[in-house]
Formats: sequence, structure tokens, C-alpha cells
Amino acid sequence: MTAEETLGDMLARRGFSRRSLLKFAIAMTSSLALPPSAAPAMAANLAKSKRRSVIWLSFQECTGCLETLLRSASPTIESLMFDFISLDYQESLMAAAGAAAERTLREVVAANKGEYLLAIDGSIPAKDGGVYSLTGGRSNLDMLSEIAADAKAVLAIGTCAAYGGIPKAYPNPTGAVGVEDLVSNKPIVNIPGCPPVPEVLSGVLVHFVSFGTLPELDDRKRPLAYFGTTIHDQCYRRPFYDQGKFAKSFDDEGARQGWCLFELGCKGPITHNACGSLKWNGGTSFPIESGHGCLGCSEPDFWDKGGFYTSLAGGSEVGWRNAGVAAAIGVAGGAAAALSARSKVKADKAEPGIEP
Amino acid sequence: MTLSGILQSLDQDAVALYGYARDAAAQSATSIQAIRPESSTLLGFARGIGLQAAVLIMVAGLCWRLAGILLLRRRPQHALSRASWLGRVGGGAAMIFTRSFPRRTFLPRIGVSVGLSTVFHVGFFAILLGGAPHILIIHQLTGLIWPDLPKGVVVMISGLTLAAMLALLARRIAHPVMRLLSTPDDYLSWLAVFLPVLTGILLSGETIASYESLLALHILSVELMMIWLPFGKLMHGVLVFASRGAMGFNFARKGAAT
Amino acid sequence: MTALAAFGEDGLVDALLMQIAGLLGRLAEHDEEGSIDLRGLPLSASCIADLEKRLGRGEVTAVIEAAGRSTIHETSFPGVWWISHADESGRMIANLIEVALVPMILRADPADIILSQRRLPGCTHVAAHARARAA
Amino acid sequence: MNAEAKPPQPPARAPDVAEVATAMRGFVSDFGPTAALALESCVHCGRCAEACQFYVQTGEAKYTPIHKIEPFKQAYEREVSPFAFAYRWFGLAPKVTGPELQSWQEMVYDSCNMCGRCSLICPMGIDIADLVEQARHGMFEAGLAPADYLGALAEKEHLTGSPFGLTITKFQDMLHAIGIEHGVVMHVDEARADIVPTVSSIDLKTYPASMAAIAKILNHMGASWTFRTDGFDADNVSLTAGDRQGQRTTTMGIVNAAIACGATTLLMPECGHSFTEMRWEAANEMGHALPFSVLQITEFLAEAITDGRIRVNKAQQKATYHDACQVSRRGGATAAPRVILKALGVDLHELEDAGDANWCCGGGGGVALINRAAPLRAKAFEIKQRQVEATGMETVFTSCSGCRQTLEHGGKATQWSTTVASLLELVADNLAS
Repeated sequence: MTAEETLGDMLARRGFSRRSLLKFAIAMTSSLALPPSAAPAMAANLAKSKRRSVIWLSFQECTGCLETLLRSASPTIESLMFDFISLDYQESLMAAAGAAAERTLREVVAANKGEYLLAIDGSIPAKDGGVYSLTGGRSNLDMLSEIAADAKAVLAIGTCAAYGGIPKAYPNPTGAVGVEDLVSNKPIVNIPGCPPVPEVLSGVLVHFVSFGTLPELDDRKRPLAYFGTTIHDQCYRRPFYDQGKFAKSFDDEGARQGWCLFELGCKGPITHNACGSLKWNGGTSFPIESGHGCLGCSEPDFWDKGGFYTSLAGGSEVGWRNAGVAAAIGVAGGAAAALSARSKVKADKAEPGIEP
Repeated sequence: MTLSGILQSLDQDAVALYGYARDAAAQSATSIQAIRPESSTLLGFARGIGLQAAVLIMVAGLCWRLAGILLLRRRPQHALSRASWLGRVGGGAAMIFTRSFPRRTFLPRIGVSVGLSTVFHVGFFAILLGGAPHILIIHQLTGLIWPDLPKGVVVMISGLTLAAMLALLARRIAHPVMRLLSTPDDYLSWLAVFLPVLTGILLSGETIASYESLLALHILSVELMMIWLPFGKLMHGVLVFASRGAMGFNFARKGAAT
Repeated sequence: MTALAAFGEDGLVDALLMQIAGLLGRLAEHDEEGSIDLRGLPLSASCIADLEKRLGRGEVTAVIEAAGRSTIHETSFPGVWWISHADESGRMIANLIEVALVPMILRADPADIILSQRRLPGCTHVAAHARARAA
Repeated sequence: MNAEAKPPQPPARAPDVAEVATAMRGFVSDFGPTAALALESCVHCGRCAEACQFYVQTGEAKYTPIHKIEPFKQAYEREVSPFAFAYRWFGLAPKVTGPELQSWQEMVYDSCNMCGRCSLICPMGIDIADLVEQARHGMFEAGLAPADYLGALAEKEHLTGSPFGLTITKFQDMLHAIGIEHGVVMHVDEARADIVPTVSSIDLKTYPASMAAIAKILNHMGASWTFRTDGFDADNVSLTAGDRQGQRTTTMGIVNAAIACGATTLLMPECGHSFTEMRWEAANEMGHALPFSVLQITEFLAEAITDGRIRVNKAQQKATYHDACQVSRRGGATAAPRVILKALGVDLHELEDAGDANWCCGGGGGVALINRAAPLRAKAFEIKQRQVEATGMETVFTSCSGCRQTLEHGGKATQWSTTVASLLELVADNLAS
């Protein structure tokens, strides 16, 4: 496969007809919520485009994001995507290791200077100079700034890379932060989720490879096509929410009837993601459909937003100790006011003998 | 820039504003038990430090005002009472409820005021005690739980309550007696109750803006009400029991009509 | 039967039929092709079944085996085609109504045509003999 | 009667700052949790206006009952309220000025009978009538009690113990004269007696027959009783003027007289405020419970008729009854007059809103003694006139000389044919021989 070969030639050489490429484009435009008429243009662009080099750096992560993207037991249309890009560096997948791997990384960066895509999973520990996560003796902090400098765009895959995720949960010992807190001069796409929905990455890559630009993003740099609405808005149990039919426990009559899980801590109303429509495991289901409330895993600091089973309606609990302190201050103030008032009242008893 | 756009940007501006406030609050709030850091959104602030601060200010204010009243020197009553001590306490307790239902002879002149304020008060508490999210909050604080009203009913009641409030405000502005008596506290207290009901309706509609912005605004407006409660007219929610009770107790001593 | 489907079930289907009619109009006057992505609309299964019943079946049915199976059938209204794509695991990945002379995906791709032109001479008897001699 | 006390001079000018300060301290002086609760609870709903005869008849917003204590509420907020420091620092409740206080004279005196109808309607349970009474303490100490008549009478009562400056001997002579005129044995200033009926100056001046009536009844009962001229004037004009010291002196005079003759029962005459003062306030001024029971005359008559100590004939007449606010609504003795009228066989046609929710005659609480308040009184009387005429009765009984005098004056002005009569005298006229 030579660098100049177009995707179209490569696919033809491997027996993929242009029809399957058009079918792939139709599927992706539907997933990206683009008008169907965009499919032919996407297919044409894909055919003409070069294979885009992608460097995948793993920092303070659990490899859950990588697994969910590559797990496809049965090859789905999205997995074609990995034929369109050349994943040149991924520590878990590549054969090379140690010094050889580092050399490969340097070579890829040099060869595709300014053109490669940088995909990152895992948060970046920024405390104490980033000493809490090193690869080959170099801190993730340094590697990120060095390699991000020549990247065309940065994909933060998973809530950890996007917003700091679980490592950033209180008390955040390593000072973990998301990519957007460190990289500012590069276009960034956040694909949050713990793990993220696989189709989202394919959609973003296809959009980038075929149109050369990132898809439209929301205020949190997330692709609007997938994060524009909340799980609550897509949820098939929504009518129960509107009728006030709530499951009170996980095995009561309401739960069995498939009523709304709002009272059991579902974070659907404040969580933006595509689980409700694209669903998981090849469209089988998504957390709410399996009877458990949404955890809000694609939102920043989802770990610190009160318990997963505390309903959204509840505020963070008021410390009774604090309330006691406040009450004491109040009573003291009131007593002082009353005493000063009583002294004033007593002073008026100028006339002898008149009882208060 | 649609309203939802504004609210969206409001959310972002608030993030910056909130940042400063949070840092300032963090430094000054050392004595108060470490409050878990909330996320940097307006909603996070509203449900976190905002709620904590509002509750503490309300509790402190309530205790201050009640102590300031109840600790004044009590005037001893030596006159022979027509009712026993128990009769007087009963008189006080009874009046707390009976005074909510004015005598028939007064109704021709105050029927409108009674009607509107009853619709408002019943509506307001029906929303507060019937709304599913509200019951959840109370459940989390106290463990009490009871069946809730369907959301549609609560929204309809909110509409009625809002209409009653607007009518009462119009009356307060138009009626010569009300205008003479009214102070800025009346209008601020009215607003402090109007906003929660209004934002509550918008929240239930979930169309004007994102759920988070509306929920944040709703909680913030409730916090404004909680903070203002002990210092203004809203205190009558607490004082009504003490004041009616005191009159009932004293009038029972005289066997006088209440 | 979700609440959404309870009301306006037929309203959605009628709206779609009118939209298809509009597309047919543009195809007839300006030779413009158009299509509707059914998955992008909040349609329940019964809604789609009703639409299928209304549109009926025409004379043409086609199956494409390319990265999974795609089935196409012409509705009882010539020019209105119903296309649904599935991937190798059989999961539906697209469901479209296309208003065109012939559905785009059925047409052979120009690049494939050039390849065919290059490959075809290879299967003549002359070429076969040449290969046999060379082996 | 301590003559050397400084008599309050009616001021020609607005009070100066010092006088305002004394006024406010006067108001604040008897402040307990109940009064504080009242001033903290008002929600400005305006309903008290709809119960007050002066607002209802004139439609003027300034007569709204709670508005009548506005300057004093400001004083409370500045000096005594829980957030007093805040009110002062942020200037939320400015100091009350002299002219402002003077302009409030009309609200605190002329247009308030302290009848308590507003306290009956207040949704927050604020006893506005009681607050006005306390406000009058402040006004009086600032020398702002209305000069004409009420002020003059209060001054005389302060000096001589009687609003009309009656000396004890003059009082004794009048009692004996009434006895002779009505052919009734009068017990005056006897050393020992169980029952001491007190006398109000209005009766003495305008309704002497009521003294004869009470004497006749007590003799009929064979009770041991005596008038006490050293314990004179139940009227207590000082109370309605706001002169706490004069009020206390007058009250102590009566109490001491009753104790002196070992009385077990003190009868308050046909009068509203005197009953309120003696029944509910005297014990507080003494600092301990009174050693005798205090009964309003109707309570006493009702009790005596019920247990047979008084035997009456049937009066065979139709009439209606006007309740005295301080006796019925405020005093809890609404039933007594009905018991008496029933015993007398009177065909009673109750007024609209009779009993606890009755409309005030408009003269109570010293307003009858303020000349410039006459137009206001006339307005209030219109309600009463309408109500009585609605019953179609020729006679309206009442058991308060204040009401009787006010209704008569009102009736005279409108050539009213209805006769206003005393319940006490009705009983006296119908005693069974």
C-alpha cells in the first residue's frame, strides 16, 4: 500500500465495490444526521481521499474505550472505518514495543507532520509535573504537548480524555485533567462516555476523512449529531415520566412495568449522549432499557454529582452540623436583640410602680 | 439570539462568575464542614454551595427573628381567666385554623381577596407537596414519602397559582388601601415567590431552554426565596402560627370571639 | 403503544405521503432525484408498517450483496423505491424512500465500469487459451 | 388623686424631638412577645379596612386600622425589633417626626373606637385594637391627646379623679338626691358590703335613673351593697386618652375602695371600656389577682335572674339589642343580655351581625368625647340606624351608656323615632314585687 494510493483504489484492490462504499456512506450520513443527498458526495470524497494517519496515545486510562471501539464481535459497517485510516501508533495493538515503539512514533510524527490525527484516551495527571503517569520515562504531560503540536486535530476519546473522568473525581490526587484543559491551539473533539458509543468515533472520523472538517460541535466540543439531545429527550420511557409513573425500587411493580427511573437516580435529563437512539451492543439496548438509570457518564464530573441512586431532584444534602451552627448564630443574634430591647423597655419605666 | 440561546450563554457566563464565587466561598467557608466541590456549571452551583448557603442563611435568619421576638419580657396576666389553661391552649390551636376561614359576614367585602389568596396558597402548597421532585427532596431530607400528583395536574395548578398571584399583584397596585399599606418588602416578597412558580412551569415544559439551565434557574429562584424568607414578609408563613396562636390563647382567657 | 404513537399516528404517515408526492413532482418537472431517511424520523414500527401498506408493492424487487444485504423494492407508485440496508450481521443500518428513475445504489459506478472494461477481455476464449499456453 | 402631678398641657404646636422620643418610649414601654408578634406579622392585605366602620363608611384609605399605628411600627422596628440594628444602620425605618406624629392624632383617636372588629377579621390574628390602645400611650406622653373635651376631661380626671371635677361630697349629695327622687334606699360609703356597684360620670350626668335602677335591684335582692364615693368614676376617661398614670390612679381608687369595704363582687356599670379596664387590666396593674370578682352589670343580672335572686315580670314588648363591643366581642359576655331579655319575655329581633361581629356605635373608646370627630360618628351611626330600621323595631336596648348616648345623639340629628333604652333600667322597671 503506497502512501499515494487513494482509498478507492485500495478498496477496489481488496474487492470492496464502490457500491459497498456508497452503502457505507449512506449509513454514516444517516448516523451523522446529515441529509441523505450527502451520501454520494461523501462516497466520492472517501474514494479520492488518502488514508489518514492516526496516532493513538493512551494516558491515565483503563483501555475500556479502546475495547469498546474494537470489540465488534460481528464486523459492522463502522468497522470498515478502520480500513480508511492508518492507525500508525497504538501501544496495545502494535507489535513493536519499548524503544522500537518510540522510534515508530517519532517516524510517524515526522512523516505526517501537521497531517496526522491525534486520538487520546485517559486523563492527563497535571499535578507535580505529571509524574503520576509516565510512558517510557516521559510524562504524559510532555508527550501530549509535543505530539499535539503537529497534529491536524485532536480527538479526546472517553470522559477521562475529554473532562478528566473518574481519575479527576474528588479528591483527584493526581490532579487529573482533560485534554481541553491543556491543549488550546488545536481543534479538539470531545467524545465523552465511559465508554463512549463506538458509532460516534466512526462518524467523526468519516466526517473528517470525507469532508476534511470536524462535524458541528456543541459548547462542550461534542459532535452535535450525537450529543445534541439528552438521554431524557430520546428515552422511550418518557411518556411515563410525563404521567408521573415512577418506579420506586428496582423490583417493584413500576419497575416491572418499565416505568420511569427518575426516582431511582436516573441522570438522563442532564446527560447528553446517543445511547438512547444508537443503543449499545449492536442496537440491543441501553442502560435504561435494561432497567437501570443512566449514570450520566458522558457529563463532566459525573462521579461527583451526588449518588447514582440519589434522584436529580435532590440537592446535595445539607450538613446537619452546619445547620446547627447556623441556628446557634441565629439564636445568639436574636437573644442579643431581645436583651437590648428589654433594656430599652425597662428604661421607660421612669414612672415608679408601673409593672412591665 | 433565541431565549434558549441566551440561557445557554447564561450557563457559560455563570461558569466564569461561579468560578470566582466558588473560590471566594471556599476560602471564607473554612469553618463550615468541607463541602464536596460541585462541578463548574450553574446547576452544580445551584444545587451545591448555593443550596447550602441558602439553607444556612434561612435557618440563621429564622432563629434570629424568632428569638428576637419570643425572648422579649412577657407581660404577666393576673386577671381571672374565663377558660382553664388547657382551654386557652385549645383556643390558640383552634384559631390557627379557624382564622383561615373568615366569618360569613365579612365575605361580601373581602371575598375577592380571600378567593385569590386561597387559590394562591392552596395552589402553591399543592405544587410544593404534590410535585414528584419536591417530594423526593423532602424524602431525602426527612425520609417521609407520600404519593405525588401527576405532572400535568401540578403544571395546571401552577398556572392557576401564577394567575392568582398576578391578580393579587394587580389588586395590590390598584386598590387604594393596599397601595397605602404596601412597602418594597411586599413586592420583593411577591417576586421571591413568583419566580419559583414561573421557573417551575418553564422547567416542566422543558422547551424554552435546556433542562439544566431551567433546573438551575428554578433552584436559584427557590434559594432567593429561602434567603429572603426570614427577613421580609415571607416570615408570615412561620409567624402566622405564633400570632394566631397568641391571639387565640389571650382571647380564650377573656372568652372573647375569635 | 407509546404516548407519542397514540396521537397523530396517521398524521405522520399522511405527511410522509405528501412529501413523497412533492418529490415525485420535482422528479417529473426538473428531473431532480430526492430521498427520505426514515431512521431520522421518530417513527414507530407500526407507523412504518402502515406506510409500507399504503405505498404497496410494484413490479421490481432487487437484492444487493455488498458489505451485507440490501433489499430494494419498487412501490406501487413507479419512481418511488423503498431501500433498506443491513450490515453483515443483519442489523439494519439505513432505511430510505428514494424517488428516482432508478435507485442510485443499483447503478454501476463509473470507476467500476472502467475496471470491468479492463477485466472483461480476460474471460474471452482467446485469453483463456493464452493463459493455458503460458501456464 | 395626687394633685401635684404635672397636668398634661394640650400643645399648640407639633411636639419637638424630645417629646417624640418620650412618645415612642411610651409606646414601646409595655412591649411583650404578643405585641412584637403583632407588629412583625402584618402582611399588608388590607382586610382590616373592610371591617372598620370608619373606612367602610368614608372609603378613605387613611382609616385602614393597621395604618393607624404606622409611626409606632416604625418606632418598634428601629428600637425593639430583632433586626433593629439593621433598620437603624440602613435607615430602613426613619425616625418619626413631630409633625408626622401630630397628623396621626386623627388616626389614633378620632377614627378608632378600639372596638376590635379589625382584630376579628385580621387573617394573621393581630389584635389591632390593643395596638391602638398602646399607641395612645405614646401619643398622650407626647402631649398629643386631642385637646377638645377628651383631653380636658382626662386632665380633670387626672387632677380630681373625676372627669367632671366632682368632689366626693358633691358625688354623695347627688346619690342621695337620686335616691329621694326615685324613692329608692341608697347605701353610700358603708363600711362593710358584699357588692360594690361602681358609677360612671356619664350616668351621673345624663342617666341618673340607672343609679336608681341598680339600687332598686340590689335592694330587691336584699344583697349587702354600697356605693363607694372614694372609688369613683368607672368611666376611666384616662384609659381612652392614653394617660396610663391617670388610668392606674382611677383604677386603684376603685380597687382600694372595694377592698376597704371587704367586697366580694365589683359591679361595672353599663359601660364598655370600664369593664375592659377593671376586668382584664386592673389585676395586672396591681401585680396580682384581684381579691374580688368583677362582673359587668349584664353578667351580674343574667346570673342573678337565672339563679332566682332576681324575680322579674314579663315585659311583653318587641325590641332589638345593640351589643357593646367591649362587653360582647371583646369581653366574652355576649350571652348575658340575651338571657336577661329572654327572662323578661322580650320578643328580641336581633340586628344583622348581632353579637360577636356587631358594628360599633361609633362613639366608643373616647371618640364620643372628641367634638371634631362628630362627622365620623355620624357616618358610623348610619350603619346602626340602617340595621335597627331593618329590624322594624321601635326600641333598641343596650347596656352601655356610651353607646346609648352616641345612638341618641345620632338619632337626634336624623330625627330618628326609635327610642334607645337601658337594659338595666328595663330590669329595674319589671322587678316582681
